[in-house]
Parts: sequence; C-alpha cells; structure tokens
Amino acid sequence: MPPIPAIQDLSITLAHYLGLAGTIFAIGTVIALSKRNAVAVLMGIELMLNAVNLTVLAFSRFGAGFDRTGSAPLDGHVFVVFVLTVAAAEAAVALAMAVLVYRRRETIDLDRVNLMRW
Amino acid sequence: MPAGPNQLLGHRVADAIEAALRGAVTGRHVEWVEVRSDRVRDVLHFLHDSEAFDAAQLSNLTSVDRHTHFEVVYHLQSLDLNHQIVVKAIVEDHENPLLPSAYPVYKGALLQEREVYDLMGIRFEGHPDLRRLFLWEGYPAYPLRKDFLSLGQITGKDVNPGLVRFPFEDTEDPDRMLNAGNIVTGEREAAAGNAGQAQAGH
Amino acid sequence: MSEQPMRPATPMLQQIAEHHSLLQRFMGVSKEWKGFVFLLLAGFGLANLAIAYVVVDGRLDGHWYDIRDLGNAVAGLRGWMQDEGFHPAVPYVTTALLGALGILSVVGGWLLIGSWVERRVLAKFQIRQGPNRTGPFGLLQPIADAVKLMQKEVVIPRAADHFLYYAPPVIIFIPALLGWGPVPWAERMSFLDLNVGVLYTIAISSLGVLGVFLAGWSSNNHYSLLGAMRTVAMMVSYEIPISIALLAVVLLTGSMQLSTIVAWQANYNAWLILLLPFAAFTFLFASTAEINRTPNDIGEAESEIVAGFYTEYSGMKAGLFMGVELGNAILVGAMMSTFFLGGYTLFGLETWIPGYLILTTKIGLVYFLFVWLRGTLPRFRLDQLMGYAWKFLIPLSIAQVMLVAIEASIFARWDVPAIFPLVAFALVNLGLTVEMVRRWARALGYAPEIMAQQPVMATTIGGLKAAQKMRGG
Amino acid sequence: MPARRRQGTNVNSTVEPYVLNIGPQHPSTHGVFRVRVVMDGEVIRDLDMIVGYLHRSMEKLAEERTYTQNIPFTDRADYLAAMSGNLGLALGIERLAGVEVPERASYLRVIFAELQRIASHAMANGTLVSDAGAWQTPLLYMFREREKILDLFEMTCGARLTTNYMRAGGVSFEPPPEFWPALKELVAELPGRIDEYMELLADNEIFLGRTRGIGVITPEDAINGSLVGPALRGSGVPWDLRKAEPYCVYDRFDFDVPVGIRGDVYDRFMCRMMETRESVRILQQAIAQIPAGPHKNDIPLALRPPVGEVYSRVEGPRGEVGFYLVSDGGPAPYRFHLRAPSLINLSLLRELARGASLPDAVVTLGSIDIVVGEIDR
Amino acid sequence: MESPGIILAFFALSGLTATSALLVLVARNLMHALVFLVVSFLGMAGLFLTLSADFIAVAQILIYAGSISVLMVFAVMLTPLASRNNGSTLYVIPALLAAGGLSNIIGFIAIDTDWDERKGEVLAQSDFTTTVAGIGDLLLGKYILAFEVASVLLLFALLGAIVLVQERRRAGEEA
Repeated sequence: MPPIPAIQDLSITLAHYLGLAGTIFAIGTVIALSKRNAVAVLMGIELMLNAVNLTVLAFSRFGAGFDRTGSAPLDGHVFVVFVLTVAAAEAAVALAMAVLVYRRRETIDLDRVNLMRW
Repeated sequence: MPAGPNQLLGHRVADAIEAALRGAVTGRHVEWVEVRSDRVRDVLHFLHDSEAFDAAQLSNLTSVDRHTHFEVVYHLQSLDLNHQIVVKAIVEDHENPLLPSAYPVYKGALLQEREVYDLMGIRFEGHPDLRRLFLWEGYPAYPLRKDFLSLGQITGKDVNPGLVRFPFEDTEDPDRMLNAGNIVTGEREAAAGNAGQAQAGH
Repeated sequence: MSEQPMRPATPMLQQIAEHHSLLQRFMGVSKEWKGFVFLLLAGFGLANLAIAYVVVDGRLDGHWYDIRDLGNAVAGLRGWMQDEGFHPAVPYVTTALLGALGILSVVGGWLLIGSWVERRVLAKFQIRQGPNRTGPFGLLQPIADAVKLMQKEVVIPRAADHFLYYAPPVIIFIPALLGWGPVPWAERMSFLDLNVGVLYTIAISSLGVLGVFLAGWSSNNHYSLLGAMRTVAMMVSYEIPISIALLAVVLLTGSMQLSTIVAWQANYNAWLILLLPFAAFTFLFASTAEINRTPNDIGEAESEIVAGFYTEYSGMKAGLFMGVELGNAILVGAMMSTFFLGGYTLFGLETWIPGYLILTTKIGLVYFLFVWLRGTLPRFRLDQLMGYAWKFLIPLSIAQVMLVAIEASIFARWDVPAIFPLVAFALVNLGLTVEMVRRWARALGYAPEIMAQQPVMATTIGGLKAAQKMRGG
Repeated sequence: MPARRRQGTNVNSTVEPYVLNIGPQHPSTHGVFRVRVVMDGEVIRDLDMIVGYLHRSMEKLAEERTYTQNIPFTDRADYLAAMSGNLGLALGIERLAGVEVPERASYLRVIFAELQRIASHAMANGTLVSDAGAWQTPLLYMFREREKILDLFEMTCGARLTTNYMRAGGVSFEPPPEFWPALKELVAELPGRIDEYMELLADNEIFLGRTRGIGVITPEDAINGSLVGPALRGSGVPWDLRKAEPYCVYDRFDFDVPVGIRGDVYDRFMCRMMETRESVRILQQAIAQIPAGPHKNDIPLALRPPVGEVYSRVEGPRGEVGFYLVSDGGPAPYRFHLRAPSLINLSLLRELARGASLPDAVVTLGSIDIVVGEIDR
Repeated sequence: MESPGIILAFFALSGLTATSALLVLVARNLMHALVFLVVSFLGMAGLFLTLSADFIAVAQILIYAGSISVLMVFAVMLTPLASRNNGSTLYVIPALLAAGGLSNIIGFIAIDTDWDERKGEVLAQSDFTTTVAGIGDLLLGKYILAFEVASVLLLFALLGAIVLVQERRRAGEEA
C-alpha cells in the first residue's frame, strides 16, 4: 500500500480513474444484484457498463503500453462506441421484456417472475 | 283545429292507436291523445314504426303537474311527412309516479327523461342512467312540482312539503353537506341558528 | 336612407376607429423622440461606415476593438492578461465568464423582447391591439409580466412529489442555455466552438425531455401527465428526423463544427436551404415539435389539456417554462440560421456589418415565421404528428441522405468550379424533393380533393328518406 | 403518477384507466360544463357529463311571472342567440292568446333572427376552430362581424347580448334611422367575409385532418337522438323549421338548406358556414321587401290567455327552440317549458366520445355547439 | 493531468458521479432513482471529457442521458400497477459483500500494479485534439466487420423490441 500522496503533488493518474470505475462498478453490482424491480436492475447494469467505459477510456488515454503493440490510440474509443451500441440495444430489449412481463403478470418484480414460461 | 300548423288531429291518432293497441287510449282531445301510462312505450313504438305516422323523432318530452296527477307530454315529429303528434301519458300516482322509459324507442329521451326526473320526480322504468341532472343527488325535493313552493311564497303558517332549507342548513342533521366528508365544524351552531331564523323570518 | 355619418355605437368601436398603425403612432410622437431615434440610427450607420472604411483600409483588422467581431476583443483581452503575467486560471475564467454573460444577456434580452414581439405581432394578425398600455407601444409589458409572475403565490399541489416538483423549471432551463454554446456569432465569436458541434446540439436538445417528463409526473395531475407523455413521445420521435436532416448537412459540408458549416456556406456563397430544401423543412417542422410551438403544440394544447405538463405550476415557475419555450424558439432560429441560412454571413456583407447583427436579423425572421404559424394554423393531433414523423419525414430524410452522400462524393472528386456542381445539386434536390413528396403522399393515401367536399344545398325538406335519397343521388 | 392499488387483475388492460375531470373550468367546454371521462391513455373509454352549475330554475321562476316578464328569461337561456329565444316565446304567447302581429314587425323579427343566427354561427365556428388549436385567430376574425351585428342590436334595443326585443304582438322598438344604412353596409360586406373564411378554413389541410371523419353521426342516429339544427343537417337530413313550418314571413323568402354529406365535424362546420350565406340572402330579400307600418300591436300588460296549451318552436342557430306553454287562464303560465336544443343535442355525446381520442372529443363537442346557459336554464 | 483545473474537475465530477450512483442505490422511489441515474450519466460524460474523449462524451449524453433514461421512463409508465418502490431489495448483505470484495480487488490491482502509464509531458503531448475523424477511420477501416455486426445487432434489437411488445390480437377479439 503506497502512502497517501500529499495535496501539493496531487496528480490525476490512471489509478484514480480505475478506482472510481471500480467504485461505480461495485455500486452497480449491488443495485443489479439486490433490487427486485426489473427497471432498477437495469439501472444497475447501465451503471456497470458506464464504469467499464470509463476504464477503457482511461486505459486509452494513459496506456503507453498499448503503443508498443501497434494499436492505434483510439482503439479504446471504438470499443466504447461498440459498448454504447450494445447498451442501447440491450436496454431497448430489456425494457420491452419488462413491459411484456408486466402485461402477462402485472408485476415486474423479478422474484415473482420465476416461471420459465408465460 | 289544432294549434300547431302541422299538428295531426288527436282523434285520428287515437283511432289508429286504439285499432292497433286495444285499451291503450284513455282520452281524446282535438290536439292530443291521452294514453295509459303503463302502455306509453307500446304507443310510442307503434307511432315510431307505423308508416302512416312515421314519428321518427321525439321532438320534446316534458311533464306537467296537475296537483292530483302528472301529465307527461311527448311531442313527436315526422320529418318525412312533416307533421307533429302530441301524446300525453297520465300518471295517476302522485306520490310515487312511475312510467316506462321512452329510451328504447328514442335515444333522444336520454337527457329529457333525466331532466323530468330531476325536476318533477317522475321515475322512468328502463332508463339506463336515471340520475339527477341539474341538482345534486340527495336534493330532497322536486322543484317543478306545484307543491314545491319557491322562496317568495313561503310563509310562516304554510306547511311546506317542498324545500324549506338547503340540506346544509338542516338543524337535525347539520353534518349533511353537498359532499360527504365536507364538514365545516366551526359553523355548525351558526348554521343551525341561521336556519331557524330564516324559517321564522319567512 | 339617411345621409348622416355612422356614429360609433360603442366605446370599443370608438377605440377601433381611433386605432393607429405602428407607423402612424410613430408619426404622432414628439419631435424630440423622433430626432433621438433618427440620431441613434444615423450614428449607428455612420459608425459602421467609418469602421468599414478603416477595416477595408486594413488598419483595424483583427484587433480587439473591432466591433465586427467581439471575439477579437475577448481574444485581445486574453492576450493582454497573459502578457501581464496573471495566473493561467484568470484569463480562462474571465473569458468563460464573459462568454456566459454574453449568452445570458442575449437570452435574457430576447425573453423580454420576444414576448413583446410575439404578443404584438400576434395581435396584429388577429386584428387586435395587443399590449399598449405599459410604456410606449406597450414595450414595458414583459417587465410588468415578469414582476407580476414573481409576485404571484406559488401553489404546490399537496399530492405532488416535492423533491421532483421544484427541479423541472431549472432542469429544462439548462439545455436552453447550453444549446447556445456552439453558435458562431461572427468569425471568431463562438463560446464553445466544438468540433462535434452538431452532435452536441442534438444531445443537448435531448436533455430537455427529462425535465418535461418530470414536470408532468411530479405534479400528480392527469393533465400534466398527459401533456408530458405527449411531449416526450413527440420529442423522442422528432429527434430522429432532426438528426437525419443535420446528417445531410454534415455530409455535404464535411464537418460537424458549426463555424465550419457557416464558413462553407460563406465560401461557396450558397445557403444550404437552397441545396437541401427538404432537410431545411424537416429541421424547421421537427423543431416546432421539439419546442412545442404551433402547429405542433400538442404538449400544452390549451383547448385539450389546459396547459399540458406545466398545468400545476404557478408564479415564476410557470414563467420559467414559458421563458424556456421562448428561448428555445429563438435558439431554433439560431440553429436554423446557422445550418441553413448562412449563419452570420450575408454574401460578403459580413465584412461591413457586424456578424452578430446579421445573425440576430436572421433569428428574428425565423422567429417571425414561428409567430406567423402560431397566428395561422390549427393544431395537429398526436397520432397525426407521430405518423407524420415516422411515415413521412424519416423515410424521405433517409432517401435524401443517400442522395446527399452521392452528391458529396461527387463534389469532393469532381474538379470543376464549385458553382456548377452546386447549381446542379440545388436543381436536382429541389426537383427530386418535390417529386418524392408528391409520390410518397399519394402512396400514403393522401387525397385532398375528396377531403374538402362541401355540403350540398337542399331546396326541399324531409327526414330519413330524403337523406337516403340525397345520399344515393 | 403514484399507482393506486387495484383489486384483482385485468390482464387485457395494458394501461391503467384513469378518470380525467374536464371542466367546469376548462377552455374547451365553453362555459361551466363538466365531463368526467374515463381515459385509457389518450382514448376515452367512458364519459359522464355533469351539468347544472348554471341552473337557475328558470321554468319554476317563470310560473310566477307574467308572460311578458318571462321574455327576458329567454335571453338568459341561450345568451348567444337571445333573439331566437325571444322570437320563440313571443310566437308562443301570440298563438296562445290569439294576438295579431303587424307585417312590418314580422319582417323586423326575421331580420333580427337572421342577424342573430349569423352572429351565433360566427361564434360557434370560431370556437370550433379554436378548439382545433388555431390560437384564437379565426375566433377573433369572426368576432369582427359579430361585433357589428351586436352594434346593430345595441342601436335598436339598447342591449347587445340580452336583447329582450321581441314582444307578443310585435317588437319593442322601431330601429333608429342610422340602423338601415349600417345594416345595408353589413349585408353588402358579409358575403366577402364569408368567402374569406371559406378560403382560409375550408381547404386548410390541418383543419381537414382534424375534422374529417371525426364524430360521425349517421342520419338514423341523428333523427332518433332528437338532434336538431346544424347537427342534424350536418348528418345529411334536410330539415329546417323555417321551411317545414314557416313562421313569421319565412315562406316569402327564397333560400336553401345546406346539408352535409358524411355527418362529421367538418360537415357541421360547413353547414353553419353556408347557412350564414343563406341568412345573408334572406336578409337581402327582407330589406328589399319590408313594408311600412306599425312595429307592434298593443296588448294588455297582464295578458290572460284562455285555458289551453301550445308548443311553439322556431329554428334557432342551434336548432329547434321550443316553448311549451300551459295556461290556466291566469296572468302567469301554469307551466313553462323550454325545449333546449343545446341540452338535447348532447344526447349522443357519450356514444360519440367513447372510443374517440381526447382531441377528437373536444372537437366533436365544439361542433355540437352548446350554450351552457341553455343547457342548465 | 497536473493542471489544477483538471484535478478540480476530476474530483468534483467523480464525487458527483459516485454520490448519485450511491443515491440510485438508496433512493426509495424509482423515479428519484432514475433522476439520480441521469445525473450520474452526466457526471460520467464530464469524466469522459477530462479524458479528452469529446465524441464519446457527447454520445454518452445523447444515448444514456437522452435516450436510455427516456426508455426507462416509458418502461416505468407502461407498467403502472407494478411497484414504483425502489426500496424493496433482496440479498442485500451478500450483494454488498460481493461488491465490496470486488471493489477491493479492483482498487488493490489499480493501485498496486505498475501500469507503465504516460505521465507528465508525454501525456500532455498525446492529448487528442479531435477524436471524431480517428474514430470514423477506425470504424470504417480496421473494425468494419465489428461495425457491421453492431449495426445488425441494433437492427435485430429494434425488431425484437417491436415484436416483443406488439399486442397480439386474440382469435375472438376483433379490432
């Protein structure tokens, strides 16, 4: 464990971003695991995806190591674009499913949607 | 001759009704036909369906309080033949007037019968939605009846079967307001006192 | 019969008989005022002429006191501060504050002027007088209104969600201000000249949706909720045509930076409304839906759902909503001018006249168009509007984007003077747009001549039989 | 909106139905008219109309006043068409008591009734377009003509809205000399104005889209539902009391009855528009034909008609305005009933509104053209 | 990354983002949670800006704050009788334990690993001025296959959502 840095030589490093991303990812995990409402669970998943995006962007910005492997510095951005795409698609389908489940059972409480059939 | 320009003679209509529905007609007049109150819907059906009368539209429906009985007046209109027929149903029971509704024959009777029920207190059997129209549910009287005395006619010695006080001035039931649960607690005594004064003053 | 003149029968008629037009009112004001206004205008014109002379002379160009481009002034100030050796944060913060102040004063000034213009012009459309009691021509009416609104009691519904009830007026004000960031007012006069400016504009405009929805939801009123749902559905639908229309602009100009788009139009002396007429129409129509203005004001349709999503707001909170509506209208005017009407340029005249004045004039014209529409058109219904977006605007916009993509690649590869391809594009786009709109409308079953059948005249009367006869014959 | 707990499950419903209270203070209910609607999203599932906020018990009050004293009540009933109400009651009293009317008075009655019809139709059509969302511009344009007509009323009888002009035996005042040039000017100006409105509204794409095919009433329903006036004629039934039972001197004029084709909101709107044209035609003929003579016959102050009853009716702007008067030989009517076209035209409102969306219902209500004073009486 | 502006912005934005993410967890009302989620998204967009990813930041605002939140609003509104209560949870303690462990591991790795990252002048020089053109080149060049697959995925998601929510008419039920 390195010592806590003093205020005057405070500089934002990769570790800061990773720590923040880890925190948000953890919060998202708690939400996704513990909430009973389907929409709330989806919120948690979106938070987790956001944290991952932050990590990827931070590596893209700080990661000197990638230069040596011949990757372009914007590869991380492209990955984030794909993640955003997938997140949008996933949100649309998941919310459609929530609406559908609600129509069949009048609830979107995930603990009461426990039958694998309609 | 009838007073209206294109009004049919009551006798002609009465004869036709009597021929089709025996015993429905109780009285004939040059202007109108009086029919039995319990058979009024049959009469209207007959007039509506018959080719010769073609009473396609219920132009007007109203009622008259004759102290001992009610008259419910139907003004029927034939648009194609351009004539008017007046039918009156005599409701003998003044205490609890009851009449079959004209709604199954004429949809236009919907609001007119509600109005008659609201203001005259005549119940229409078979009406789909018989509620007060202008006054609120629970209003204790029917204002167009002749025994309902409007405020200018109320005197101290009169026995008033009609409306004396508004419901929220009722000394016996001071909590009764327009809407249940809307109780003005602080003004209960004052309202009671006012009501008493108003009664004495008139 | 009698020759005597008609006497005005009512005080109202007298008032109307004595009614003067704006010009007549101006002719009636005192000489001092007229002289003052004349001097003001003359002085402004002379100053501009002098500056233009010095500019053409080449002595003043690029200096901070050049009033054609206030951006130069700020840049000069910043350079001065850096030369003086301030802490690096000071110039940064100072210029940012100056820009923010400029935008705030533009929006705030417009909130005052715009409401007067709207009410006055609308009154002229409706053969009324409009506000004419507070100050000359009722000019102080907006201030009086604002004071009145601030004094009013704020009534909060008991069942409202208090936490969320307070936020929406502020939430929807923020995008209305942020949207002004990338607008170029003159060549170097842009607060936030982002190179993703177009995307930024779309993203910011999508933020207002949430404020509207929260306002409707937290009021706990069915009218509010209906209005909010209508507005959200409409905004989400109409963001797509807006994005596609702007995509065509981006494809043709090859940049997402607003200043570059304006520079492109100035360079080729071609307003994009001539090259992309359908995109311009789409943008204008979809914007009226985005900002809730007639004929698409279904979110606050007063004859149906009272005031829509802000039914339950009173006092200055309602005032903020109305202010945002006005501010959004003027923002759309700025965007419309920037994207399609050449922005701050006017065929070379921007070297003579300050660019921000040209832009303001264009904004005013677009705003006048909005007021005109409001005074003229009835309102669409929600399903008609949604159908219009999804069935009409989006397919045609996509087709247009394909066309523009081909044109842009031709434009980039064809080595002839730009005037030839541009004129060809304008003609092709106009012709194709007209043809496509006609064919598509036919395909969707649009038949105006059947719709506008008028009643027939009957000379005889009758009932059902007569009706059936008339119908049959 | 915080959800209410509901007992049981209704799997078919996708959206929770909720109750929306429209009125008594609402911009498109044209007065203190209230409807409670059960809505499913934007679609109206059920509707309950609640009236009576303006109830003054006019019919009961009329039983304590003389026949002439009752004429002002008809102003207050249909306050947008006071002349028509006046005329109906005056005709009824005349028929009940056997009073003769001078010919000039009949012509004056026709002139004022037709002016009132133009004014009322202008108001009805203006508010209808306003309901469709045109922000008051058509309304204010149509107020331009209505103002001139009300000025003519003011010149003649001193009142603009509650005119109290027709009397049993004639009309209360002879119009002043400056009335006639003003009337002629107005009549000359009106056709151009009506053409202007037709040009502005009849072909407007949005207006057509909002009104075509909305609120369709079949002729069968219209007749059976006791609809009268433009609501009936818009459904395609050529029925007009001015032709069916010519009162006053209507049989001397040449005019047509506009009849709708499909019975939707647009047809009702256009019927009103074209009726205005026909009213102008009647006015032109009436101005040309009006004879000289007295404007009223004097009748006793406390008129005592013989025992009997009469149902007199005129074609008001909203349709058949009927007065059912029962006399017991006294100075006041034994029973006074006003057949209110506004109320009875609402008989079909529930059927029309069910399944319609909220904007369509608002436009439909506007096209039926109600006056709440007449509904509640 | 040593300038005071960036440091200030990072701490302010990370505080905002983390706090509102935490509030999403603890809010009792689903609508409140949604509002905090949007604030969190906006803070995240700001963090992306500090990483000089302008395109991604704007896309984040457009997609997350503008679209996905509105989708969630629609989902909440279309399920009116379902509980709007965000407070009801299950297995909170295990979830908290798992998440705590996870964040501990991530934090430990983040701090303890030698990332060989760019620092100081190198970092300042490798600052992107614009990312749009570069992202476009990569998307339509190196990652063209992935781009096409993503577009197909979006199309199928669109169709899937429509098919899922489409109301099927029953046999006896007429339109």
